[in-house]
Amino acid sequence: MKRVDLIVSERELDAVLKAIDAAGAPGYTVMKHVTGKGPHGAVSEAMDFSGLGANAHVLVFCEPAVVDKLQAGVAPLLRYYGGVGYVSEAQQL
Amino acid sequence: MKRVDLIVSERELDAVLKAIDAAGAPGYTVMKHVTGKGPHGAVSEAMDFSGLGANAHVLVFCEPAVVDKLQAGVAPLLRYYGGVGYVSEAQQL
Amino acid sequence: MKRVDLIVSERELDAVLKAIDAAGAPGYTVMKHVTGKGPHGAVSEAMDFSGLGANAHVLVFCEPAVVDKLQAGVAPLLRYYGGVGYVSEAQQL
Amino acid sequence: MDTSLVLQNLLTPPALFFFLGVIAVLVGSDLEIPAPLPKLFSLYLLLAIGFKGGLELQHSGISGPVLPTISAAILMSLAVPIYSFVVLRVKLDSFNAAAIAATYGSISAVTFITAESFLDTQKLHHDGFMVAALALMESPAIIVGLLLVKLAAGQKRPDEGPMRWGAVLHEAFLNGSVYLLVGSLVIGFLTAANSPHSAEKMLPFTDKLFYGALSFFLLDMGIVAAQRLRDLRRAGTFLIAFSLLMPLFNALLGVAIARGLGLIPGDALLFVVLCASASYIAVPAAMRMTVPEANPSYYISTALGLTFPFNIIVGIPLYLALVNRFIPVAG
Amino acid sequence: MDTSLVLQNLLTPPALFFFLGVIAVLVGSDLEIPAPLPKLFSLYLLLAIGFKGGLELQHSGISGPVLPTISAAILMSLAVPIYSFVVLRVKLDSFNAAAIAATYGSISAVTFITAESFLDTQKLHHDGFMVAALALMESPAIIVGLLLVKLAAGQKRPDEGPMRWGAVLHEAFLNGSVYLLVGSLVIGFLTAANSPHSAEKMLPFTDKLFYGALSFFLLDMGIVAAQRLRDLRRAGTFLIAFSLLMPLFNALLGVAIARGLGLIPGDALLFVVLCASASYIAVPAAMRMTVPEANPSYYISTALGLTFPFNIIVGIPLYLALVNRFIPVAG
Amino acid sequence: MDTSLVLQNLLTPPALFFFLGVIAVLVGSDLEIPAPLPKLFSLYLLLAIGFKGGLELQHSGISGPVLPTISAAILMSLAVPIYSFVVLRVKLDSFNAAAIAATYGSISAVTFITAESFLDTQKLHHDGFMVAALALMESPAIIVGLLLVKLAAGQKRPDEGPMRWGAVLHEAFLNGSVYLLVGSLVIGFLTAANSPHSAEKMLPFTDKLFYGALSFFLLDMGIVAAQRLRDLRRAGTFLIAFSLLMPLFNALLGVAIARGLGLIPGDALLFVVLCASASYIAVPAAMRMTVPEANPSYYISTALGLTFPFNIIVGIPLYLALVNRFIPVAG
Ligand SMILES: Nc1ncnc2c1ncn2[C@@H]1O[C@H](COP(=O)(O)O)[C@@H](O)[C@H]1O
Ligand SMILES: Nc1ncnc2c1ncn2[C@@H]1O[C@H](COP(=O)(O)O)[C@@H](O)[C@H]1O
Ligand SMILES: Nc1ncnc2c1ncn2[C@@H]1O[C@H](COP(=O)(O)O)[C@@H](O)[C@H]1O
Ligand code: NA
Ligand code: NA
Ligand code: NA
Repeated sequence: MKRVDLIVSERELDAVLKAIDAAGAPGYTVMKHVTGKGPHGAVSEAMDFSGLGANAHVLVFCEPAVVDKLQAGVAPLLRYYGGVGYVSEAQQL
Repeated sequence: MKRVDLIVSERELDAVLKAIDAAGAPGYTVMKHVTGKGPHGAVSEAMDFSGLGANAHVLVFCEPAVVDKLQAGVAPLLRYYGGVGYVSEAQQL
Repeated sequence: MKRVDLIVSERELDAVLKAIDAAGAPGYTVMKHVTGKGPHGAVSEAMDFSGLGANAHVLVFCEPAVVDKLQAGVAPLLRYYGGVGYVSEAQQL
Repeated sequence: MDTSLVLQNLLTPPALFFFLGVIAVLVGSDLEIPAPLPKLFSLYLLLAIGFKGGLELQHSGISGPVLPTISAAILMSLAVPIYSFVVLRVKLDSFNAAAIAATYGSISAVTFITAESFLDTQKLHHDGFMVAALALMESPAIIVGLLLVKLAAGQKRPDEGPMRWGAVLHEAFLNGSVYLLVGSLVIGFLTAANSPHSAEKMLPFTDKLFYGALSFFLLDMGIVAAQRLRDLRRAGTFLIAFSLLMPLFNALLGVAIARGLGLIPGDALLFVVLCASASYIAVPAAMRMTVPEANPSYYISTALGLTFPFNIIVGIPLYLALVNRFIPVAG
Repeated sequence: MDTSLVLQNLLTPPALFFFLGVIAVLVGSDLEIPAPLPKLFSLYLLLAIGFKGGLELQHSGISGPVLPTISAAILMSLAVPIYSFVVLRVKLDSFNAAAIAATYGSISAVTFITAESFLDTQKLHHDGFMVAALALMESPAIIVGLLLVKLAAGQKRPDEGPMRWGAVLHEAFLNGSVYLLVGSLVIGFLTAANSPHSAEKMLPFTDKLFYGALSFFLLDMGIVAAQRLRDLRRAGTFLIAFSLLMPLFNALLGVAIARGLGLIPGDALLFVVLCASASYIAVPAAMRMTVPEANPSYYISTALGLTFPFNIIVGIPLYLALVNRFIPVAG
Repeated sequence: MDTSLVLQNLLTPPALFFFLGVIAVLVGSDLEIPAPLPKLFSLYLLLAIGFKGGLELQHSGISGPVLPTISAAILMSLAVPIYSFVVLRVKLDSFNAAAIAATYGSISAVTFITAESFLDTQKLHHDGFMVAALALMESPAIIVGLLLVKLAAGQKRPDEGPMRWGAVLHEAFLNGSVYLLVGSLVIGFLTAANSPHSAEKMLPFTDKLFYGALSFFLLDMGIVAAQRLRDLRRAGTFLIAFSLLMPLFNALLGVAIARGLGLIPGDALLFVVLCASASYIAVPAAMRMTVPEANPSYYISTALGLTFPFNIIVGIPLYLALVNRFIPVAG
C-alpha cells in the first residue's frame, strides 16, 4: 500500500477531495487549520475571522494504482495553485 | 524504527491510547478535530455542538516489537469500530 | 526526497522553524493543538486558557542534504527540550 | 387559531434564524459557525436554563404538582422507548431500533427552551420545576435503550465483557449535558435561597442574553438540521413517517397526562414538548459510544433533521392549540 | 474642528482597543485571539447590525430617500472598481489590478459599524436603510472584479472551463457574510412588524452588548492590521499611495452624491464611509477563490493594513467634518 | 463569624460553579469546555477588569494611598519569591525552587476578581487603583524568578548565550495577559476622562455580563484545577504543605502591611488576596519558556490545584475575617 500526503490551501480542498474520490481512493483523512510555508510564502491563521482559511493536510492510504490516478487528477491542481504532494510506502497494521 | 499512523473515531480514542500504552510504546501524538471519509461514510465536524466529536489521528514512533503488540491490541478495535492503521519505516533524526 | 516529522512543544516551535529555514528546507507545514505523551509525561490542552499551548507537529519534505542540516540544527533542541524527530522516504506525487 | 399560532411562532427571531440556517444549506451559502463555537452556545444554554430553573424552583417550592409531574415525566421517558422499539422493529434490526427508540424517549433541551420563549411571547406563565423534569428524562431513556440492545441482541464486542453496567449508568447520569443542566439547577436553587443578591447579578448573563443567544444557536442548528435532512432521504419513507408521527402520538399522550396532572397551560405545553421531542445530543452521544453497530445517520437524522424542525416550527404552536383546547384554564 | 473630531474619535474604546492591538504587534507582545474566536465576533457583529438595521427599516418604512440612496450605493460599487482598475494597471498586471479594484468597490462592515458608533457619541441620527446599502455593495464589486479579469486576461485554469458564471454569482450573493447580513436584516424587518415584544427581547444581545463586542473585535483587527502592515512594505509606494488617496477621492465623490441625494448628516457620513472603505472579508475570500493568480498580500494588505486603520482613526471624523461643511442640516 | 463568611462565599455562583467543575472531574463526567473557549473568557475577564479599574482610577484620581499601595505591592512581589526560594531549596533543586517561588510572588487575576465579587455581595467598597497593583505584580516576580535561576544554577542551554535579558524583560512586561490588563486599564482611564458617554456604552459588556462570565469561567477552572490536583499527589507532602501555608503566611504579612498603609477594608482584602495568591497564567508561561528544566507539573499544580481553590473557597472569606479583626473601619 501507499501513503499520500497532500498539503493544499483550504480554498482548493473541495476540488482535491473530488479528485481523490474520482481516483477511487478507499478513504481519506483531512486536517484543517494547518499553517506552513512554501514557495508562495507563509500561510497563517491570522485571517481566520474572515473565513479565508489556512491550509489543509490530506492523508490517503491506497493501492499504487490509485496513486497513478491521483497523480493525474491532483498534481495539476498542485502545480497551478501551489501546495505539495508526496508518496511513501506503508503497510496495513 | 517504525512509524504507525492510526485514524480512529474520537469515540474510541481512549481505548486506542490505552492499547498503545499497553503495547509499551515510548510515546504517541494525537491530533483531534480530524475529518475524513472511509468505508463507513464521511465524518464531519458538523455535530460538534453536541460533543460527538470527529476523528483523531494518532502517530506512534516505536520499535518493530511494539508494532506487533499494537497489531494485537489495536487492529481488532479498527476492524470492529472502523478506522485505519498503517505502518511505515522511519529513522530517528 | 525525505519526509521529516517533528513533534515539539509549541514553546520551542519558533526556534525549530528558524532552524528549518536555516537548514534550507523548501517549505514546511505546522499543525498546532497537538497533544500526546512522551518521556516527559502527557501534554494536554487543559491549560489552553492560559496560552501555555500544547505540542505542534511539523512536517518537512526535503532533499537528503537538508536532513543532515536539520540533524545538526534541530536534534540538539529535541535532546534538550524533549520532543521527537523521524525521517522517512518519500517521493514527489 | 392553530394557523395563527403557527404564524406567530414562525415570525419570531428563534424560528427565523433557524430558517436562515436551513436556507443557507439549501442555497449552498458557505456560512458556517466553526467548531467549537456551537459548543459555547450549547453549554451556555444548558447553564442558563438550569440556573433559571433552579431560581424558580426555589421560589415556587417543591410541592403541589412538582413530584407527580416529575414522576410522570420519568415514566414517559421509560415508556416511549419501549413502544417505539416495537414499532421500529417492523423494519429495522435491534441495534438501530433500540438506538432510535432511546432517542425519542429522551428530550431536546433546545426545543424546550424555544417553547419557553414562545410561552413568554404568549404571556403564559410556566414553573421552574419543569426544568427538573427536562433534566431527569435523559438518563432513563438511555438505560432503556441499552437494555433493549442487551435483550434483543447478543453479539460480543471486542473490548468489553458481558455488559459494563458501570459505564452505562455513568454515561446515562454523568454525560456532560445532563451533568451541567442538573448542576446548574442545583446551583440556582442554592443561590436563590442563600444569596439573592448574587442571583440577581447572574441575570444579565443567564437571562437578558438568553433570547439572542438562543437565536444565534438556532442559526447553527438550522444549518446542521438541513445537512442531516439530506441523509434522511436515504433512510426511506418508514423512518420519515416515524419521525413525524411518533412525536404527534407522544404529544397527544402528553396532553392527556398533563390534563390528568392538573397542570396549568404553560406547564402543560412544556410537558407535551418533553414527550414529543427527541434527543440529538446526550442520547446519540451515548449510543455512538455504546451501540456502535447502529448507524448514527439514522438516529441523528430522524431526531435532528425532521423531528426537531417539525417541533420548532409547527409542533410548539400546534401543541399549544391542543393544550388550549383540552386543558381548562385554572381559575 | 477636524482635529477635535479626530481626537474625540481617537479616545473612544473602539479606536483605543484597535490601537492596543496594533501596539501589541509593534512591541512584540504575544497577545493573540486564537481562531475561531475572531469568527465569533465577526458573525455576531454581522447578525446584530443586520437585525438592528431591519428593525429600523421597518420603523422608517421604504420611502423618501431609501431607493435612490440604495441605487446610488450600488452604482458606486460598480464604478469604483472600474476607475480603480484603470489607475492600478499603470503599475500592476490585470489579475492583481482587478482583485484590488474589486476590494475598493466593496465595503468594510466594521468601518461602517465604527462610524455608526461614532455618530452615536456625536448624538447624530442615522437611518436603518443604510444597512441595506451596506449589504448590497459587496456583490456588484465582486462581479465587476471578475469581469475585469475575464476581459483583461485570458489564461486557462486546470480545473475549470471558460468562466463559471454560476459559481461567480453564487460567491457574490451567497458568501457567508453577505448572506448573514441580508438574512438578519430581513429577520429584523419581519420581527419588528409581527412580534415587537420578541424584537425587544433580542436587544440585550444585539444592542446592549454591541459596543463592547465591537471594541473587543477591534483589538483583534488591530493585531491583524499591524501584521499586514509589515507585508505592505514590500508592496511599494505606489500601492501605499493608492490605499490612502483612493479612499479620500471616493469620500469626496461620496459627499457630492450624498448632497445630491439630500441625505441627513448621519446618513451622509455612512454613505461616504461605504464609498471610502474597502472590503477585507467577502471580496478577498472571493478573489482568493476565483483569481488565484493575484497575490493576496496585495489586496488584503492595502485594504486591511492601511485603508482600514486610516478610516477608523482619521477617516471617519474627517469625513464628518466634510459632511458638516458641505451638507446643509435639515430644518 | 469566619465560618459564616466562608459559607456565604461558598453559596455564591462563582464558588458553586467552581465546585461543579471539580466534581465533574472527581465523578468522571465528560463535561469539558474545549479550547479555545476558555481563552475567550480569560481574555474577556482581563479586558473587563482592566477597563473597569481604569474608569474607577479616573474617578478616584491618583492620590492618597494610591502610590504607597502600589509600591508596597511591587515590593511584596519582589520579596515573596526570595523567601519562598529559600524555603523551597530545602527539598528542591534551584530550577524548580525558582520557578515555584516566582509563581507565588505573582498574582492570580481570577482570585482577585472573585474577591471583588465577594466584596460586592458584602457591600464593601474598594478602589480602582487596586487593579493597577494587580497589573504591576506579575512582571517583578518573573524577573526575580529568572535572577534566582541565574544565580543558583549555571547550566548552558543549547540555543542561547549567557542570559537573554531582552527576552526576559520582554516576557515579563509584554506577555499577553499583563499587556491586555494594563492596556485595558489605560483605555478605561482615558475613556472615562474624555468620553464618559462611550464609557457608559461599554458597561453592558464589561460590567453587567461580568459576574455570569466569571462563573462560567470558574466552571472550567474547577475542571482544570481538579485535573491538576491529581498530579499533585506525586509532588509529595512538602509541596502540598507549602502551597497551603505560604499563602497564609503571605496573607498575614499582607494584613500587617495593609494596616500600615491605612487602607479601607475593601482595598485591604484585595491587597491581602494579591499577596496570598499565586500565578498560574503569566508566570508559568514565562517559566515554561525560560526555565524548561523545571517541571511544569510542580509549579502549575501547586498554584492551580491547591492554592487557587484554597483561596477561592476558604481563603477569601478567611482573609476578610482577618481584615475585619485587624483593620479599623474608617470613620
Ligand atoms: N517542502 C515542504 N514540506 C512541507 N510542507 C510544505 C512544503 N512546501 C510547501 N508546503 C506546504 O504547502 C503549503 C502551500 O505551499 P505553496 O502554496 O506551494 O507555497 C505551504 O503553506 C506549506 O504548508
Ligand atoms: N484509505 C484511507 N486513507 C486515509 N484515511 C482513511 C482511509 N480510510 C478511512 N480513513 C479515515 O478513517 C476514518 C474512519 O474510517 P471508517 O470508520 O472505516 O469509515 C475515516 O473517517 C477517515 O478519516
Ligand atoms: N514515540 C513517540 N511517538 C509519537 N510521538 C511522540 C513519541 N514520543 C514523544 N512524542 C511526542 O512528543 C511530545 C514531547 O515529548 P517529550 O517532551 O519528549 O515527552 C509528546 O508530548 C508527544 O506528543
Ligand atoms: Na421525548
Ligand atoms: Na468602497
Ligand atoms: Na502573590
